[in-house]
Amino acid sequence: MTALSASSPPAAQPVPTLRERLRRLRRSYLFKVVIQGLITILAVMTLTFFMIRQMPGNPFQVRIEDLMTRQGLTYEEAYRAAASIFNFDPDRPALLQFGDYIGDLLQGDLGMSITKTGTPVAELILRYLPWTLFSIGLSVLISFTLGTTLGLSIGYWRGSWFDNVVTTLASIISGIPDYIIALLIILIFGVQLEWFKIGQVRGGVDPTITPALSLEYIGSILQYAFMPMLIYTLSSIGTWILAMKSSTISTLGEDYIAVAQARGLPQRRILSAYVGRNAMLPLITRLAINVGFIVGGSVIIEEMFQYPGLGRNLYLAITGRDYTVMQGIFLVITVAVVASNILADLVIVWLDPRVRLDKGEEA
Amino acid sequence: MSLDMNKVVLSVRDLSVSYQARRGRVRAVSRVSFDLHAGETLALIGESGCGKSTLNLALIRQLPKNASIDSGSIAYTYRDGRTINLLDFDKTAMRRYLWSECSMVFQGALNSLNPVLRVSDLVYETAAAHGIGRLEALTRALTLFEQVRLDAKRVFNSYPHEMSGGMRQRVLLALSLLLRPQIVIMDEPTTAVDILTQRSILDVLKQLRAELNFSVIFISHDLAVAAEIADTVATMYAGEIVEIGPVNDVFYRSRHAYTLSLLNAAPRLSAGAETLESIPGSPPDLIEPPPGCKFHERCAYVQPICRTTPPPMVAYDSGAGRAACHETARVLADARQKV
Amino acid sequence: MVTDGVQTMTTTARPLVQLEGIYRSFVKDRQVIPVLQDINLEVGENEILCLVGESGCGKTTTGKIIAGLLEPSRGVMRVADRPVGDYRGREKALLRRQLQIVHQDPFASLNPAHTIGDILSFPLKRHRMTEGGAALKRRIWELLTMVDLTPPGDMVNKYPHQLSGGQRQRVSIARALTVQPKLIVADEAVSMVDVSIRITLLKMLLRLRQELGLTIVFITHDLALAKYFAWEGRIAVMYLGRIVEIGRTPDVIAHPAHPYTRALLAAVPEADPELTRHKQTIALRSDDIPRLTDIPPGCAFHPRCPFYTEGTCDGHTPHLKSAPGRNQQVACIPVQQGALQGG
Amino acid sequence: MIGLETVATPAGLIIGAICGLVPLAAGVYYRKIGVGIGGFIACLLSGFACGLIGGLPMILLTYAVVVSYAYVNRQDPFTSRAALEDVSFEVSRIEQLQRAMANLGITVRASWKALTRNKAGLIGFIGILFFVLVTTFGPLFIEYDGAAHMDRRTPGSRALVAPPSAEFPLGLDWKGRDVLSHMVHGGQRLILTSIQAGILATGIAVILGSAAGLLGGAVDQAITTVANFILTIPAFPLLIVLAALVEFDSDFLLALLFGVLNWPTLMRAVRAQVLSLRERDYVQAAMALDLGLWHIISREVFPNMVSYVAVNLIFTIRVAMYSIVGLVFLGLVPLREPDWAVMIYTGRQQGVLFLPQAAGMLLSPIIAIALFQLSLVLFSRSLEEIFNPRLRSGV
Repeated sequence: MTALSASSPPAAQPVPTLRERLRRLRRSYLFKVVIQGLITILAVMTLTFFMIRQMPGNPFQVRIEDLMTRQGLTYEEAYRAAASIFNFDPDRPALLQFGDYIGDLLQGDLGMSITKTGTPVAELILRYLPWTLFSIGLSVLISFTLGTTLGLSIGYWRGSWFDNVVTTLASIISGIPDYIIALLIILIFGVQLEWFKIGQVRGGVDPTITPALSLEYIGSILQYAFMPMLIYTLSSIGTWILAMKSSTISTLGEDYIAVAQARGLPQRRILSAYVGRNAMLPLITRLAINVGFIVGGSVIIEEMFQYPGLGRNLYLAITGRDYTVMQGIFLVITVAVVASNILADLVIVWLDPRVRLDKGEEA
Repeated sequence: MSLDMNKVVLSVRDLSVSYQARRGRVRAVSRVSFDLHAGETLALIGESGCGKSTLNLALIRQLPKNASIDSGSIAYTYRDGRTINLLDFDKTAMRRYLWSECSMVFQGALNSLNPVLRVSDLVYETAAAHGIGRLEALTRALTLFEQVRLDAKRVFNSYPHEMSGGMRQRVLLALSLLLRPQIVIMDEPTTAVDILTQRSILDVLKQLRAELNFSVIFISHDLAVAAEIADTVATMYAGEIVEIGPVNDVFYRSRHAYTLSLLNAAPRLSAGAETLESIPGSPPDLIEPPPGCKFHERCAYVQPICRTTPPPMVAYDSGAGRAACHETARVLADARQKV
Repeated sequence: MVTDGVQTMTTTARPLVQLEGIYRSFVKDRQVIPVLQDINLEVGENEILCLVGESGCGKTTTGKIIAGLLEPSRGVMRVADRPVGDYRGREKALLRRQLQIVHQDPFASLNPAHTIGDILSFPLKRHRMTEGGAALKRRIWELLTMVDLTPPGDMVNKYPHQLSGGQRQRVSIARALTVQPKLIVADEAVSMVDVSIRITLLKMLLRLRQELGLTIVFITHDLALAKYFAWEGRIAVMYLGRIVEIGRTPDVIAHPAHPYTRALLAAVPEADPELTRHKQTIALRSDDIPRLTDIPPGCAFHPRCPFYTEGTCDGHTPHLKSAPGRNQQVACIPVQQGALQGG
Repeated sequence: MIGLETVATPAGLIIGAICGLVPLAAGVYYRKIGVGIGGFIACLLSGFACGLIGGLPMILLTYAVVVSYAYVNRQDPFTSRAALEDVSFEVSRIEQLQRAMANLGITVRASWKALTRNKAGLIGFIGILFFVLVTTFGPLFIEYDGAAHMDRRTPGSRALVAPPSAEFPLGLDWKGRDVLSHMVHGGQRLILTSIQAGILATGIAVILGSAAGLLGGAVDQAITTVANFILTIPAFPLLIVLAALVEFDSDFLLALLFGVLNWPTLMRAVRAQVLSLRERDYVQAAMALDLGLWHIISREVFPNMVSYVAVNLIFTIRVAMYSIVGLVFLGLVPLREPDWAVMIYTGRQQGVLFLPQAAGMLLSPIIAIALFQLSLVLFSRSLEEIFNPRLRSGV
């Protein structure tokens, strides 16, 4: 303490010292959260790295056997060939492999795909990511907006026939798993009623159309994404409706609503600035958790519709034991979850003046 | 206290309110009648569950959905002399009436303000809802904040959580006068605050009343606060007004056994060692109220007639006050003796 | 920091509980909030002590420390002349039971999942206060009768939500009595029940004190109630974590010494129109209570005090001392110097 | 798990019948014959389904219900309005037992009342009961049709799969097997595994949440960190990886794995509940009365958490079923027939998804799973009412 005060007398130094700045930085919310996030991501990477390599059915051995039987190579020859194809040395201890991996990762290199020989994982991920981001992002947006609006209205006019119908539908929908909904839609509307052609709902876009910023191309994207998006929306909207309804009802019990009504404010003002905004607050955190859940859960839906997003390719990587791709996709999903949590915190701060980011400063 | 006794602002007649509970219909307010004069402060006192809050909500027609007004009328006289029955108003008319003619100060100061809005938002939106421009609203609000002894500019840009309980209560008080209403209803405005805060609110209220001359309906369970600020006091028991009259009459010459019992149960700071008597039993069930006088089961003055016949409201002193008690004479004698 | 100038006011009876230089702070959002600072207090056997003050003054924390629900951060609490830390084993368990608390909120103080019979039988069974089922029932019957919950047989099978607020507080008191305590802390025990029922509850507490030789620490923000309840005992007025005045109730109420006590007493409305309208109030220099994280130096009341003397009040922390011409002790330097008369 | 995995046996029928005699006799004795017969049937069925493990608790419950009816009008000296001197506090052991039984019965009846009061909950309960009964007793009446039937091919058709007909109410699957038999035989394991998984996840969450909330400090810190960590990893993909890692020869292992991955959300909620309950006045009073930590956990904190935990148990069972069916759907766990999820998987694998005549084979398990999940959701509505003491005491 004495050393510090001797080196920096307060009057002589109006500019904050480096130490002071560092302390401020260390105290700031964003810094803390980003560090925590990075630690979490690192931990997830470590866990998945070693777990993935414990999975039975090593792709390296599979390829060696393949080379031996197909091309009649000896084990040594096949081994060397496979090692050069995979661009990694299976004899190297796992710990050192992990060190290499993290080293590469820090340089932005996610490694090469094992099964898709010669393709960098980063390139693959960049290829899958837009589809998932587009379909899931848009559906989450739609189902959240629509769900909270519906939930708000049935909460506000609760007890009406509209409330009863929507609540019943919402509880039914929220109770059924997404892939079951998907199967039901395909079987009932596609196969039995033949409202749409099932063959069409495979892939991300009509392969015959050249990618361009044309109406046709975008239309095709929308057409192909329609089914997965419909299912994401349907499977999550019920939860939003019910959550918003209960949040609305509890908000309606607050005194400030009664005061607002007594002040003679118009109904739309009360609904938006009073009921809506306050009822929405607890749902924001749930939204963040939901993003991670949906990205994880999209595996089945994307596989079902052969949608070329992250989920389906994660599934393919897992079944094909493509270590590096699996690792890369896990990284992306983890980053998404961490980022959406931070984003949710920021949104809450923006919406709720009571919450301050730097909690240490305010009483 | 100069009351313009000729001008009645609010006239409530035979108002009954009931609501549906699980076990049956609760008659929360029954046959309540009173007049509120211009500039008068009327204190409604009673214990929890006596119907004072329900009455309050009925006066601004903000009753919950399971409640309904069964009978009666609420006549309001505008400044220009027009008189209307509030119960005839539709939603839009009621919305326009609220706050510009009759505003409210609620009990929970923290919960009465929307946590996500600034005080300035509250001012502007209230003004906008009643067709008052922003500039006009701003000047009025700043003047009022000064009058309630707040740091006007700072408070104007604050969020509720940045203010103390006393400040919030004063903001609400100022806000209630923003549209210059004739009536302000105050529901336990000093119950949840500390003694010194209560003192400053009472002082501010007295001063504002003198300057702006509005009428107040003051709802409280606290006899002392009522004694301090009320011109007229009404005691409520089991949904009925059992006694109403000038403050000195009610406090010194109580004519209803319940009023006197309440007074006998209230400790006084200046009285030295005192013997207090509380009222035995608990308030009656309002789903199946007892026959006769609703207070008879707990009353020290009970007579056979009290158990069977509801006492009529009897006016005294040429209509200055009224009480509904079979044993007025004995109660009055005891009250006089006490003073 | 127990300063040498501290004197604790001795009570006439043998002291049951003594607090010596008690400090207590809480940490919230990485900030230390000093709730109690240098509390010195004695509670005599069979005495009534009333702690009054506004919210945040530390009266509840003091009550919890006396009831053994909180440990002081610093300072010593003695029971029957022995520091609490010296009690071990069975003695400690016994001590634990001798100090009981009755909470404010009748709706929160009883577990909604249990019947009244259960609530009373748990401590009786746990501490083997009775032998066998019949004795247990007899004891429950007695306890319920003791707190005027009659007929007891109707009460045992009821759930808390089936009782009124006043009845619940009676159950709380009966529950505290199951373990035969010596001291009960009544933390705002009647502030949430109706005016008409309060007095019955207070009278019952006074009667139990007589019958069972209880010591009662009564915590309230209502001065009139404090005056009524503790007329035979003492009142301690607290402000921002310190006791600013303590003495026999009639002395404190009729001749308050500390400016804060004077302001409080002057601010209380009375249920008497003529009296309350002509009461002389004391104008404070500020209406805002400082935050506990930001307690003013010197006398914590000095930024609001109408009798503020520059140099004295903001420079020196006053300690409880007897003042000239006063029967009570007061923590105000001008009063101690005899500068402020009247009150 | 023995009790859960036992299938209906004739021996169980005898056990059930013997057990049922107790409430029947009580019913006759207390002149509540109708209730006695109801108790007899209940004991018979549950004994039939689970042997002694189902029979004994059912005796207790149904006997208690019969006794409680008789007990209500009984004159109890303690609850009378007599004066202290006139009351005899002495009660015999038998009388004590009787009273305990009556209290249990009153609780059961009140729960039943709470259940029937909420219509949605009752529908959910009936739905669950339906599936449990069908999958438990169905196998006794419908034989499992496991072998391929080339002979059932309808003339002119290329596949064996067939839509519902009079002979096969739910149609034939891709090997020409009776779908109904697969439905009846293929649900029990899925339901039981889901319940096990749900119970494990809830159990872990409650234990860790209570520990974190009550003990605080380092324990709290550690548990919360681990929970946050698990929450960050997407559960389902992780389950896929782990499914490849662990060879699922036992259903219990699958359930355990699910439990290990799915406790954090509920744990956080339980921890928050415990933290808030710990500050309640009645818990403080229990501390002042020195009632002990165990009493505080089991009698003060837990009863007020039960409804919350029960609702979450139902929710977790749903998620477990979702995950298990999902794993089967992707072909990531060893497939064992008969099983609803395997029916969907093979249906899709065999390319009959787009055959209109395969509707019976695919829709049956899909609708069954959807309905079962729906029943769970609806039933959870009632749970809150059943566990709320306010409503429970209102007999």
